[in-house]
Amino acid sequence: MSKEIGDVILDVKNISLSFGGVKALSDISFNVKEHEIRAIIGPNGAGKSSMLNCINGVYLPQQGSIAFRGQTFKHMNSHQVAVMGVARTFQNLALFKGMSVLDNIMSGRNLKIKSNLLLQALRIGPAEKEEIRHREAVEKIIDFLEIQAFRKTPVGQLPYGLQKRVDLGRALAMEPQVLLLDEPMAGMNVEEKQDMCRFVLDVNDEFGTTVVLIEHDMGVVMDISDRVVVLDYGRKIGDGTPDEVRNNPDVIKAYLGVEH
Amino acid sequence: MSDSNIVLNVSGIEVIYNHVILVLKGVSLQVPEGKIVAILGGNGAGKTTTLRAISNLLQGERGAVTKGSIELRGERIENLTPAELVRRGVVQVMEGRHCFAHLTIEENLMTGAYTRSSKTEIAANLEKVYAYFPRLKTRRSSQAAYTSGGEQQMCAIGRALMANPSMVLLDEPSMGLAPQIVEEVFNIVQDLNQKEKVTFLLAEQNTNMALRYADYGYIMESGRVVMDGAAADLASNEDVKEFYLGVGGGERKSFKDVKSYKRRKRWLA
Amino acid sequence: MAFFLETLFGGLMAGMRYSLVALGFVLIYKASGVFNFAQGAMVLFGALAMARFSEWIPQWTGIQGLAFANILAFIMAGAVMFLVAWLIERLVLRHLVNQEGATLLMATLGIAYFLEGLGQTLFGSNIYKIDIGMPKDPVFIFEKVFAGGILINQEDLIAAVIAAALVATLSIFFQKTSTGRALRAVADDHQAAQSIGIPLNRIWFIVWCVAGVVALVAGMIWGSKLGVQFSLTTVALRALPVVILGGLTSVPGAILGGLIIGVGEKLSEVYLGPFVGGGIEIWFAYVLALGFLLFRPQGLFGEKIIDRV
Amino acid sequence: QAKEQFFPLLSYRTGPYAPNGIPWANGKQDYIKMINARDGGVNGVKLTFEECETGYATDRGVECYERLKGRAGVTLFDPQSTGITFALTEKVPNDKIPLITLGYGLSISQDGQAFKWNFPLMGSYWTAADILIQHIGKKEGGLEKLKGKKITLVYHDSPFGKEPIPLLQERAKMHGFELQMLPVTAPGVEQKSTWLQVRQSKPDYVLLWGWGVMNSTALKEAQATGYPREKMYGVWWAGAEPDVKDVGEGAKGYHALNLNTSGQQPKVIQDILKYVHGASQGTGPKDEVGSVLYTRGVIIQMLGTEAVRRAQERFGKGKVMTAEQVRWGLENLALDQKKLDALGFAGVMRPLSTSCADHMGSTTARVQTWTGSKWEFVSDFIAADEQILKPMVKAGADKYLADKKMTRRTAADCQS
Amino acid sequence: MLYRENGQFKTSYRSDQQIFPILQDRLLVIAFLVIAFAIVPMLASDYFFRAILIPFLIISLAALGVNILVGYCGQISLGSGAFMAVGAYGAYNFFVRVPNMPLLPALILGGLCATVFGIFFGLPSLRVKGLYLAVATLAAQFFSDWMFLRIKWFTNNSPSGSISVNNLQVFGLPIESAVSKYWLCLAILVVIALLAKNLVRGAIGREWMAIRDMDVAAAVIGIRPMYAKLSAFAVSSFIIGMAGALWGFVYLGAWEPAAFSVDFSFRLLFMVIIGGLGSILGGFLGAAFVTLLPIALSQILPKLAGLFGLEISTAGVSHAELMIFGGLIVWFLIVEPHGLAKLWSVTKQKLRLWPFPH
Ligand SMILES: Nc1ncnc2c1ncn2[C@@H]1O[C@H](COP(=O)(O)OP(=O)(O)OP(=O)(O)O)[C@@H](O)[C@H]1O
Ligand SMILES: Nc1ncnc2c1ncn2[C@@H]1O[C@H](COP(=O)(O)OP(=O)(O)OP(=O)(O)O)[C@@H](O)[C@H]1O
Ligand SMILES: CC(C)C[C@H](N)C(=O)O
Ligand SMILES: [Mg+2]
Ligand SMILES: [Mg+2]
Repeated sequence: MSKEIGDVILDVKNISLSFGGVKALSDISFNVKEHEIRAIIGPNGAGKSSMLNCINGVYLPQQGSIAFRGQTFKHMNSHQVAVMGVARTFQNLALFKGMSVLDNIMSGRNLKIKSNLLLQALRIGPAEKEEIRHREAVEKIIDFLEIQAFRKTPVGQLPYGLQKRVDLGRALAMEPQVLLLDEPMAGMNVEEKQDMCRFVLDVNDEFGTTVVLIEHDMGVVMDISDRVVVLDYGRKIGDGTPDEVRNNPDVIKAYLGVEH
Repeated sequence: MSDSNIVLNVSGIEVIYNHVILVLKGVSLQVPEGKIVAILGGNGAGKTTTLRAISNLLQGERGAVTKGSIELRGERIENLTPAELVRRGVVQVMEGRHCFAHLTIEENLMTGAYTRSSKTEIAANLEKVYAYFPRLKTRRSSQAAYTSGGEQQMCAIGRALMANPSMVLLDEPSMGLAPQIVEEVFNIVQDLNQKEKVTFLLAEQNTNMALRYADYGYIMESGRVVMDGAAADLASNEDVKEFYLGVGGGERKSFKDVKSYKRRKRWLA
Repeated sequence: MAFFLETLFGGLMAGMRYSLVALGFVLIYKASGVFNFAQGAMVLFGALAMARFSEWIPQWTGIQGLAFANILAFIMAGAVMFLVAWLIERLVLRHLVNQEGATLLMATLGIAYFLEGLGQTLFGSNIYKIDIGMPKDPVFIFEKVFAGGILINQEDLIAAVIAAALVATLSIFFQKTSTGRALRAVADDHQAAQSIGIPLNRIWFIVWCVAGVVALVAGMIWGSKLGVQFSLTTVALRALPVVILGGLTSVPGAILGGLIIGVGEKLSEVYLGPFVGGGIEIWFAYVLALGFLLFRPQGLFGEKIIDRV
Repeated sequence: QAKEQFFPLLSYRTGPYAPNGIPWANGKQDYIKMINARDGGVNGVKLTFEECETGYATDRGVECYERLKGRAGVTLFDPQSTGITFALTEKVPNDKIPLITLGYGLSISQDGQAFKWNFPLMGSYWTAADILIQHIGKKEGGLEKLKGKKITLVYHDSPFGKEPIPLLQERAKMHGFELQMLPVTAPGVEQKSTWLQVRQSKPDYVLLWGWGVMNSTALKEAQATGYPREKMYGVWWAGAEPDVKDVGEGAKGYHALNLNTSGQQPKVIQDILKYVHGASQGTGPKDEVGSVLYTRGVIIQMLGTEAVRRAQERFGKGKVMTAEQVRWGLENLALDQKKLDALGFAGVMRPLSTSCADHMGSTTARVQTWTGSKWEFVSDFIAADEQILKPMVKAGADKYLADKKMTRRTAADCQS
Repeated sequence: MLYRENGQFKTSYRSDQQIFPILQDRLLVIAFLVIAFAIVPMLASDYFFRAILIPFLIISLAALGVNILVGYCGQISLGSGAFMAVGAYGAYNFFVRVPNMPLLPALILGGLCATVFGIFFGLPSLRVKGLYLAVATLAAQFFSDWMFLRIKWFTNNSPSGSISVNNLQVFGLPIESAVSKYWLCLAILVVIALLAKNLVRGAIGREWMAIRDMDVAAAVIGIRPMYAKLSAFAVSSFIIGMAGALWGFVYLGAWEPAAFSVDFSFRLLFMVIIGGLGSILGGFLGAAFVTLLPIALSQILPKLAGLFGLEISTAGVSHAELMIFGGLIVWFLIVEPHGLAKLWSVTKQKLRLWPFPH
């Protein structure tokens, strides 16, 4: 499998973040290159999700900066990040509970919708065409994720695993350049994890989307990622290819344990 | 299974959500005293629903058991409140953590001891939980909502242990936990099971782990039990291997190489 | 200066009376996450019961003593409030476990209508009197310092003391007892609370009883001031800015919020009102509360609103 | 088809204003029952009624109106609320049903040439304000003594409370007194700041323009801030038993206007006790019969009944009158003392006669004071000063007509 | 058996995205409109129009507006009465001050006044949430009550502060008769409901719901909370303002601020909750429940009592009415916490399965 790993697309420099007394992140730097699958691992409470939250502009780090395609930001702003093409899934499911699967995924395309309020209210000509165009794109994603049967079900009623899939669908709908995935495979059995891996790999292959992935299943991480960052209590203790990381003594001590 | 020491006997239950969505279509299972029983199955199979039915937490989800019976040590329990069940020693750890967001970790744990009255016992239990999960101790005064996903999972499990249960219903305990913690959680389960004779019924996606620690397993699929047997037997079943353990045909397949095409499960045929 | 002080005191006292009503909201919100719309109706119901019982008791027993009638009436009204709490738990809350805030809010609205109807059916819709011997005439202090002295209202002062005592007791109850902790747990997550063995039914019954008694006390004090009739329900509207300013979940917040709102609205009406034609105090109270919220969206002492992903 | 003259009764027996609404509504009902029992109706036409609960809310009042206006033999409406009156004022010309608003409503509707269907019988808020100022003036020893005095109006912050303001301003200009206005937000349960302001500005008199709980609260706050009740003068809606009953001693010395006497002595009340309560047909408790608002209800119902009788004189005795015919009756009421005596209203009220130009009929009221346990009159009937009122009413009515692009009724229309 | 969607295959997204994708629903709605526009006017009595249908239509319109804000965007508001008042007074001022102002533009301008007011009082929603916001919006309510009582200009210097309108015309046709008023309200309601439905099922609707369900996640997918919230306030207060103008112009004819009191705000909120948050149909059902039920009760109860030989006084009836109304609210919530609209859809779902239970 040949894949062109490109230039650095996302460069995290010296990020520190603390909440009151808790230092969630201290002086973290790492980068993500175009088209790669970059994993972030670490024990619970290491600061992985917080890292994504900083990139997304949900948290404002006290120190450090983040560069996207060479453009450096002190603080990210959620809207801006979305416009730049960064999408995200959530560890604790942040779906829009009252909406159907279709609407949830459609909402991922809202940034691309151009008609104004009045046109939308009248729903004539261009507004309707636009709606249909986006619907087509979303249907592709729905097919891809194999959730056709649940299209019109309110997401709140879906079992956990399918909700995770919808979450991914919503992120994909943004046609992102960078996709941040926070434990997308938690609560799934092997079969379902395989499906999920296939989705991630396909997206990565077909659209060249860069993927940043947090996952606790080492099998998955080691199999599909190109490079891995390891965090522990807010510090970075390892960075490199899966093999390098697997053999890094600090990482073994802090996270993997002896067995793996 | 010998039915002499069955603590929990679920027979033929049907569960309907919202008066229209039929989810469990006649599920029966038995949990013997002092054993660990696992319910396995894919997303939406009905594992959570089964556990909710047992612990009587369906009402809040607008679900109801419409057929069948559930017995705890010979007593019908369908009409007990969850609180009464806890007093009988049955505690559920809910899927998705459900920590009390505004309470600190320690307060969360303390509410778990609501049914306990002895101060010394509570203090001892608290120490035990902290010993099991040292991470919780360091975060004890942080509001639960502001702890990481894994910390919340530990908190939820610890909170259930505070009630000194004789039977625990664990819903996806390993979700979101780092591998060593998963290992630890299962060790704790084993520990409690062996030392304190706590019975466990656990719903798990991590089949590998579950079958390693459980005595007996049920596999559910779309609201039915499709297979059951001793854990060891299940672990060597071809289908189970392929679909739940990811080691079909001998070697473990890399996640990178899975094909879109998959064999159909035998029981679906 | 003297007038300023008078207004200030007046505001503080009025604020304490609002706090009494606000407290009822806080209690139920804190303990079950329900915004209790029926609080105003409960105040009316309690006051009606108290007023009518104290009127009927001398007739029934033939004993004329004011104190006797009042104490007995208070006890009987309290019992009625307990009964109401029990019914509410049985017939309403029990069936709405784990539902969203809006649903529960609506349910309390249904309760409010029901209590308004029932209260007026049982006790009448005329104006009734609660006479607990509150001194009505003003006293003046600092007469040496200021000409005419500063007017203090003894009735208000007593009300304020009662409110403060209630708040102190309830704060201790919430912070220090395991029931208090259980109540807060229930407010966060009904289902999880059930799953660890907290008996929702009992908890709710207790809270509604406490809220019922608080409503009764509020009804008694307001009723002795205003006379007991339907308009008592509208004092709830006066208490709302107090609740949000202090924080929906904070018992001491209800007091502090009350003081701020009371002072703020009286000063504004007296000093700003004349320039714009008066009648501004009610919206001023809300705008004041809103102003505070812009800086602390959860109110002064409210628990932080958590949104995490 | 039985001959029945139907009276729709809009009332409020629940809600914030119920304590005042109940005796009022009871008086109306009892009078109807009494007329039927004693006289067998009006020249053989039975009076019927149906009550409709408005809760003092405008939209419910409109609903009641729409529901009852189409009934056979419908006579007239008395909405018991200024808010509902405003809404119905726009509707009655189309439906051709008269609206009587005894002592409330739109002051300018006294001008019958502009307001064909409105009848603010016996008084409006302008006359009330005028009478109060006259009384105060007399007490001071002449209206000119009011110069430099300070009068504070504490009013219900609604059109009802604001109605008297133009007249008071006019009077203030004339006599040189200072007018302070303090609005109280409805329903008026919180008046601390109002009364602190009163305490600060120490007015010579306070006029109380309240309704419902606002009145008793005002009296209690006045007591709490030490403002002498003797210097407080209420409008006739602030001078009934529910306003002072639970204040008791605290309201002692408080004055209020009254349009009618109260008590159980008048013959009409005795008749009600005899024919209605005697037959266990009474609407409310017996001891409430003859209270201020109850008696006012009786008067209103009597005026309606007499309008029917008057109309029958012209359009046919013993027939059921249409609302339009009743309107004529209302416009041509001529209740002199003799008639009033015959009706059993001797001493209860003053004679009253209406015309096309004057839909009010008479503009007198008395001042009463609360002794701590009952109301006692302290003045004779005082008439409002037509000199001042007439031009104001006319100007107001003209503006109303101009805004609406309507014209005055012609002399011919007045005859019809 | 009648209500089945099988056999109806959608061949294009366009047809799947229709307002009512299921044929039976479509027919039902068309039938409903035909009945409402053509058949009802032939049957209903004057009372029915003036006292029931017209207020019901106007309140439904207001409930629709409230539902956009509360149900779709999740911003609980108790300021709806104020928005109605601003709409009514705004329209009034355009109507009487601008010479020859036609009615419809005046109503729309009234709505726009409400929009401005709504956006202004919506600003706190950027920081304040949930019940805190709900209570805070009461500031708008009490402020508008005060403003229209105190500032004479708004009431065209009427001494009592009460105002009235007459001589209403649309395209030269007088709006006097009950039927013409009914048609006017119905037409406005249908048009606005259609536009609103389009909005809520389109991109902006998804933005509102996203903000409602999970605002952090919404921000992360690029939805700007400020735009979403304020646009919801704008659209909702426009609709509510229109409703307010109609309430004043068409239903009451003359009004004072008390006609749009805080009670109204509360009632509107109840309607959308009991009807079903986030459902256009729910607004109608809720409006029907809250406005029509008390009227029905007040007429039925005495008759019912009469059947049993009891005589209840008016007061007794109104008290019983309160109790029954309260009891019914609770009962419906227990049956279906998500409101009448949900109850309806569950019923439909059952119908689809019928005669099988699941
Ligand atoms: N509250 C509810 N209302 C309606 N349907 C529900 C509800 N909860 C669950 N379901 C449905 O019941 C079925 C079984 O769900 P359940 O949560 O029991 O599955 P599960 O086996 O626990 O799956 P997972 O492993 O994903 O947690 C699913 O199809 C789901 O859509
Ligand atoms: N908003 C917050 N306020 C306070 N503390 C926080 C907040 N967010 C995160 N933390 C703390 O920061 C630390 C890192 O949390 P984070 O969620 O990033 O962990 P994680 O690596 O994602 O863990 P897990 O694998 O369990 O999800 C934790 O100890 C957590 O409690
Ligand atoms: C009608 C009256 C009794 C007075 C009342 N406040 C009103 O004018 O509305
Ligand atoms: Mg995490
Ligand atoms: Mg599950």
